[in-house]
Amino acid sequence: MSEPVQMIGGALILLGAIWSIMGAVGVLRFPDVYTRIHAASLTDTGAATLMLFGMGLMGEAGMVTLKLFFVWAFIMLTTPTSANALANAAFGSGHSPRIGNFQIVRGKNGGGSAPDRGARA
Amino acid sequence: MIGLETLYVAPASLVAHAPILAIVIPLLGACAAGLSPGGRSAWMICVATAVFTAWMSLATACEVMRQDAVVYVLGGFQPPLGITLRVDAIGALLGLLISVVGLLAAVVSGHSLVAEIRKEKHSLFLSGFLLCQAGLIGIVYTGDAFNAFVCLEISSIGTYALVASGGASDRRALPAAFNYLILGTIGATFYVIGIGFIYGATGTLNMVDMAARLAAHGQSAPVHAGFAFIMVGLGIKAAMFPLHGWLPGAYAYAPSLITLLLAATATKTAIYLMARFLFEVFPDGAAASEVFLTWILGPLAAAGLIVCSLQAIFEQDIRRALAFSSVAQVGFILLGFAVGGDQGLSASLFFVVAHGLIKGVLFMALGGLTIGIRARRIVDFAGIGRDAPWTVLAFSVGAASLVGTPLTMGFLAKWQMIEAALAGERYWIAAVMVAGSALTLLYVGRILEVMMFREPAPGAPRAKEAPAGVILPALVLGGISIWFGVDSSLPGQLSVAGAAGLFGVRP
Amino acid sequence: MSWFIANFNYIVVVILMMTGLFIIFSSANLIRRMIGLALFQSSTGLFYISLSKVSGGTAAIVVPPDSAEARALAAQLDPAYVAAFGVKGVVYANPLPHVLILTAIVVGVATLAVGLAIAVRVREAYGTVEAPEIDDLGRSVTEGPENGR
Amino acid sequence: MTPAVPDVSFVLNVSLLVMLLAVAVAIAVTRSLLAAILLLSVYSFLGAAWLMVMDAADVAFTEAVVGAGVSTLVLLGALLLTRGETIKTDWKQQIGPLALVLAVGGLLIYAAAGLPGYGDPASPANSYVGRAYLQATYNDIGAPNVVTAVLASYRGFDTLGETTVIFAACIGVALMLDPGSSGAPAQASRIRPGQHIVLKVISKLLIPLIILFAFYVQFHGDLGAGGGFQAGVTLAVAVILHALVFGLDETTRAFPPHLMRAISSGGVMVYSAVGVVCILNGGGFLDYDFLFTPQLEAAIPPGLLGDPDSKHHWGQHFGILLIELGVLLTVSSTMVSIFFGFAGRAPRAASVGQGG
Repeated sequence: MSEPVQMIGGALILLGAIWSIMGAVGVLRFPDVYTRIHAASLTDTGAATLMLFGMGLMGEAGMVTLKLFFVWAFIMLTTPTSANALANAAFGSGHSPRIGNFQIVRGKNGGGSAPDRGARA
Repeated sequence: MIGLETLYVAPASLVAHAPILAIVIPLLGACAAGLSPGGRSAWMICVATAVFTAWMSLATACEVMRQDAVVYVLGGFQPPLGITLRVDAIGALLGLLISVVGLLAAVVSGHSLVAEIRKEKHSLFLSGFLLCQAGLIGIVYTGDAFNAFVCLEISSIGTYALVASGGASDRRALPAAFNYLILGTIGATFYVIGIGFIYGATGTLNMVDMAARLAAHGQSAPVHAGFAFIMVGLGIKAAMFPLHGWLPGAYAYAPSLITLLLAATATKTAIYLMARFLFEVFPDGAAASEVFLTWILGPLAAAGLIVCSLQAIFEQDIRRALAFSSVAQVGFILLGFAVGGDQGLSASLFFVVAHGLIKGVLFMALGGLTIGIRARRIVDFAGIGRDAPWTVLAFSVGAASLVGTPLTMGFLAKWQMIEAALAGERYWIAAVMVAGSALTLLYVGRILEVMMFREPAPGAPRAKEAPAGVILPALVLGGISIWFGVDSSLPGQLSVAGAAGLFGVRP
Repeated sequence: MSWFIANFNYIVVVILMMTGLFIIFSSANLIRRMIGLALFQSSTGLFYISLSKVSGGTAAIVVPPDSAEARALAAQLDPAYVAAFGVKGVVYANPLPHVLILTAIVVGVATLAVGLAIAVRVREAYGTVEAPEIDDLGRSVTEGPENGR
Repeated sequence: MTPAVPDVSFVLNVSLLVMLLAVAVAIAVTRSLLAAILLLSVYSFLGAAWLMVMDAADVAFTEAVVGAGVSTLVLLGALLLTRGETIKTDWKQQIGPLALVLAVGGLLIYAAAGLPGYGDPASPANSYVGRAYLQATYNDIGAPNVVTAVLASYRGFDTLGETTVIFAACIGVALMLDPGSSGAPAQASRIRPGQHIVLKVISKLLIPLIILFAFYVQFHGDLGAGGGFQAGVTLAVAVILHALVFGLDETTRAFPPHLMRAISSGGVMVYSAVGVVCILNGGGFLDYDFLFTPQLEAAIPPGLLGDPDSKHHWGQHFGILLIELGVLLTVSSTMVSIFFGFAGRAPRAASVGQGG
C-alpha cells in the first residue's frame, strides 16, 4: 500500500465529510420540500460515494473492498428511490415547489415548507 | 399426613427432568393452543397441559423434600457459565401453587371465557394464559438472576394484553392495562439495572454464586444501588404499598380468569424473588438489607396494610375492594419479612401460599357469579346468597379464610405471623397486624352481609348459580384452604424448609 | 481527569436513562410514554455494554490462535497487557453483557409493540390518547357510547 | 485496578455519547410526536454506531434493525392510528418528575462511580465469567463467534425465553388488533398500491437481495456478527417493504396473518423440541451434546465440517443451527404479523367494545 494512495483516500473521506456538512446546511436552509430533498439525497449519494471510495483506497484490497462496493451499490439504488418516493408523497399531499422570486415567498411565510397554493395563486 | 419425601409420583426418568418440564410443557402447550383452530380444542390442550404441569411440579416438590434443593443444569454447562434451575422448598411450594391454581383456572376457563371474550379469540387468550403460567413457574424455579428477568417478561407481556382484552366488555380495562404495562416495564427495567450493578461488582449472574462473591466483595456503593434498584423493581411487580398503582385497575377490569391468575400467583412470585434477594443473595452482614428491612420495608408495609385496608372498606366496586385487599395483604407478608429471622420468614412464606389460595377462591367464585349477572358494585350482589348458594358458599370459605377464622389456613397464617412478631419482640408490628386483621373483618363482613342478608333491589336481575365447572374447582380450592387450616403439615414443612434454605445457603 | 475518563460513560448513560424515565413520568400522551419507555430500556442496554468494554479489545469473535490475524491484533498492544488480559494472544470484549442486552433489546421491542397496540385500542375506545382526558371519561361515563372529542 | 489508556476509540466513544445525549434531550423537549419518533430512530442508529465502537457487533446489528427499523415502523403505525400530533406541556406538571429523576440519577451516578472504570480489563465483570466464556468456547462449542455461542448454547434457555417473549408479543398484538372474524379484513386496508413505478421496480430488485442477505446473516451467525434475531427482522423487512409498495392485500394473500401466527408458534416449538430431543437422548434440556444419538453421531463422517477430532461439536453445531432456525421463524413471522396488525387496522371513530 503506497503512501500517495493512502493520502488520496484520506482526502476523499475529508471531502465527503465536507460534502455532508454542506448537505446538512442545505437541508436546513433551502426554501421548500423539494430542494431540501435534493440536498438530503445528494448528501446520501455524493458524500457516501466519496467516503466509500476513500475507504476502499485506504484499506487493503480484498473482501472489504468488495463489501464496500456492495454498500455503495445499495446506497445508489435506495437513496434516489427514497428521494423520489418522498417527493412523490410531498406532491401528493399538496406541497407545491417554490419557483421564482425568493424574496416574495420568504416575506409571505418565513421559508417554511407549508403548502402555499393559496399564497401563490 | 404423610410427608412429601415418601411420595413417588412419577418415574425416576421423568422426575430427573421435572423442573424444566414444568416450564417447557406449558410453553409447548401455549404454542399448540395458539395453533388450534377453535376455542374448544384450545381449551382441551390447555387443561391437558395444566394437568401435566401440576404433575411435574408435584414431582419436583417431592424431590425437593428428599434432597433439600433440586439443581437442574441446563445445556450441560455448570454454573456460573450455564443457566441452572434451582428449586428450593419454597420455590417448589409456589410452583405447586401456581400449577394447581393454573389447572383449576384452566378448568374454569371453559365457562368464564365464553361470557367475557369473543369466540375467535379464545385460542389466543388461552395461549397467552399458558405463557403466563410458564413464565411464573420459571421465575420461582430459576437460579439465574437474569433468567428471572426473562421469565418475568414472559409472564408479563402476555398478561398485559390479557388484561387489556377485558376491554371488550369494559373499556376501562384498556388504560388500566396500559398503566400496568408502563409500571411493570419500569419495574422490570429497574430490576435489570440492579442486576447490572451487581454484575459489575461480582461478574456473575448465578444467584448462589452471586451470594458467595458478594460476601467476599463486602459493602460498596454499586452493591447498595443494585440492591435498591432490585427492591424497587420487584416492589413494583409485587405491588408493594406506594408502588401498587397499577394493581387495582388491572385486577378490577381484567377478564376474571386473568384476575384469578394474577391475584393468586403473579404478585406472589415477585415477593418470593424479593425474599430470595433479601435473604439469600445479599449476605448476612449487609447493613443495607438490615436498615432496609427495619426502616423502609417495615413502615411501608405497615402503611400499606392499614391504608389499603381502609380503601377496601370504602370501595364500592367489589373487585376493586378485593384488589385493595390484595395490596394490604402484600403489606402483611412484607411485615413478616421485616420481623426477620427464620420464624418471620417461614410465617411470611406460609402466608404467601395461604393468600394465594384465598384470592384464588374469591376471584374464582366471583367470576362464576358474574357469568350470570354483569355486576361490579357490591350492592348489585344483594341477596345473591339465596339465588346461588353454592357459589356463595365457595366465596364465603375464601372470605372466612381471608379474615382468619379458626380452622382455615388464613387463621394459621396470621397466627404464625403474630407469633413470630411477638417472638422477635417487634410489638408494633404485631399491633399493626392485629389492626389490619380487624380492618379485614370490616370489609369482608360488609361484602358477605350484602350477599347473604340484604334484600335484592326490586326488579334487579336475579343471579344464577355458576356452572358446576366453576363451582367445583372453587370448592376444591376452598377445601384445600380448609384442609391446610386443619392440617398444615404440607405447606408448613415446605415453608419452614424454605426459610431454613434461604438462610442456609448464606455463606 | 482520570476520574472523568473512567466514569464518563456511566454519567452519560445514567443521564440518558433518566431522560427516558422523565419522559415517561412527565407526559400525558400514551404514545410519548412509550417513546420514553423505549429510550429508558435502550439506555439500560448502553449501561451493560459500558461494563463490557475492554480497552484495546476487539469484538468477541475468536480468531484462530497463532494466525496472522491474531498476531496483527496483538501487535497493536503492549505484550504484557496482552499476556495479562488476552485469551490465546488476543484481547477481546466481554461477550456476556452483549448477550444479555441482545435479549433485552428484543424484550424491549416486544413490550413496545404490545404497549402501542393497547394505546391504539385506547384511542378507539376513548377517542383520545391523553391520560387526563381518559381519566375524566373513565369517571364520568361508565358504560355505553360516549361523546368522543 | 489499571487505569485504562484513552485511545482513539475513547474519542469516538465520547463524541457518540455526546450526540446520543443531544438526541435524547431533543426527544424530551420536542413538541411533535412525529419528530420524537424520528429522533428515537436517530438515537438507535447512533446507539448502533456507539455499540460498534464498544466492540459489540452483534448488539449493534440488533439495535440497528430492531431499534431503528422495526420500532420506528411500529411507532409510526401507532401514531397514524391514534392521530396524535403535538403534545401540550404544562411545566408545572414536570417539576415532580424532574425532581424524582434528578434524585435517582444523582444516586445512580454516585453509585456507578464506584464501579470499575472505562475499559478496565481486570474488572470483575470482564475477568470472571466473561473471560471464562472466551476461554471455553473453542473447546466446548467450536464456534468462533463467542456471542452466538453464549447466546445459543451456554445461555440457550434465556434465548428460548426471549423467543417466547416475541411469541407472546405476537399473541398480544393479535389479541388487541386482530379484526377477529376469519377471512379477509372487513375494512379496506389503508396501504394500497400507488402508481410509483420507480418504487416498484427498485423494490422488485431489492426484495430478493434483502432475503438473500437475511439468510447470509442467519447462517453466518456463528462465524461473524448475526444470527436468528437479526436475520428474522431483516426477512420481515423484506415482507414489510413488499406490503408498503405493492399494497397490504397483495402481501396478505401470500402471507396470511394466521399463517404468520402459526409460524411464530412453530418457531418456539422447534426451539423447545430441540431441548426435548436432548432430554430423550439422555442429556439435560438444551444439552446439544446429546442432540444426536451415539449411532447417529457415529454415522456422520468425521471431518465433514472441519475439525475431525472433536465429535462433540457436531451436536453443538447442529443444535445452534436448529435453534437459530426456530428464532428466525418466530422473529420474522412475529414482526410481519405485528406490522399487519397495525397496518390492517383503519383509523376508526371511537366506539366502545369493538374488537376485543
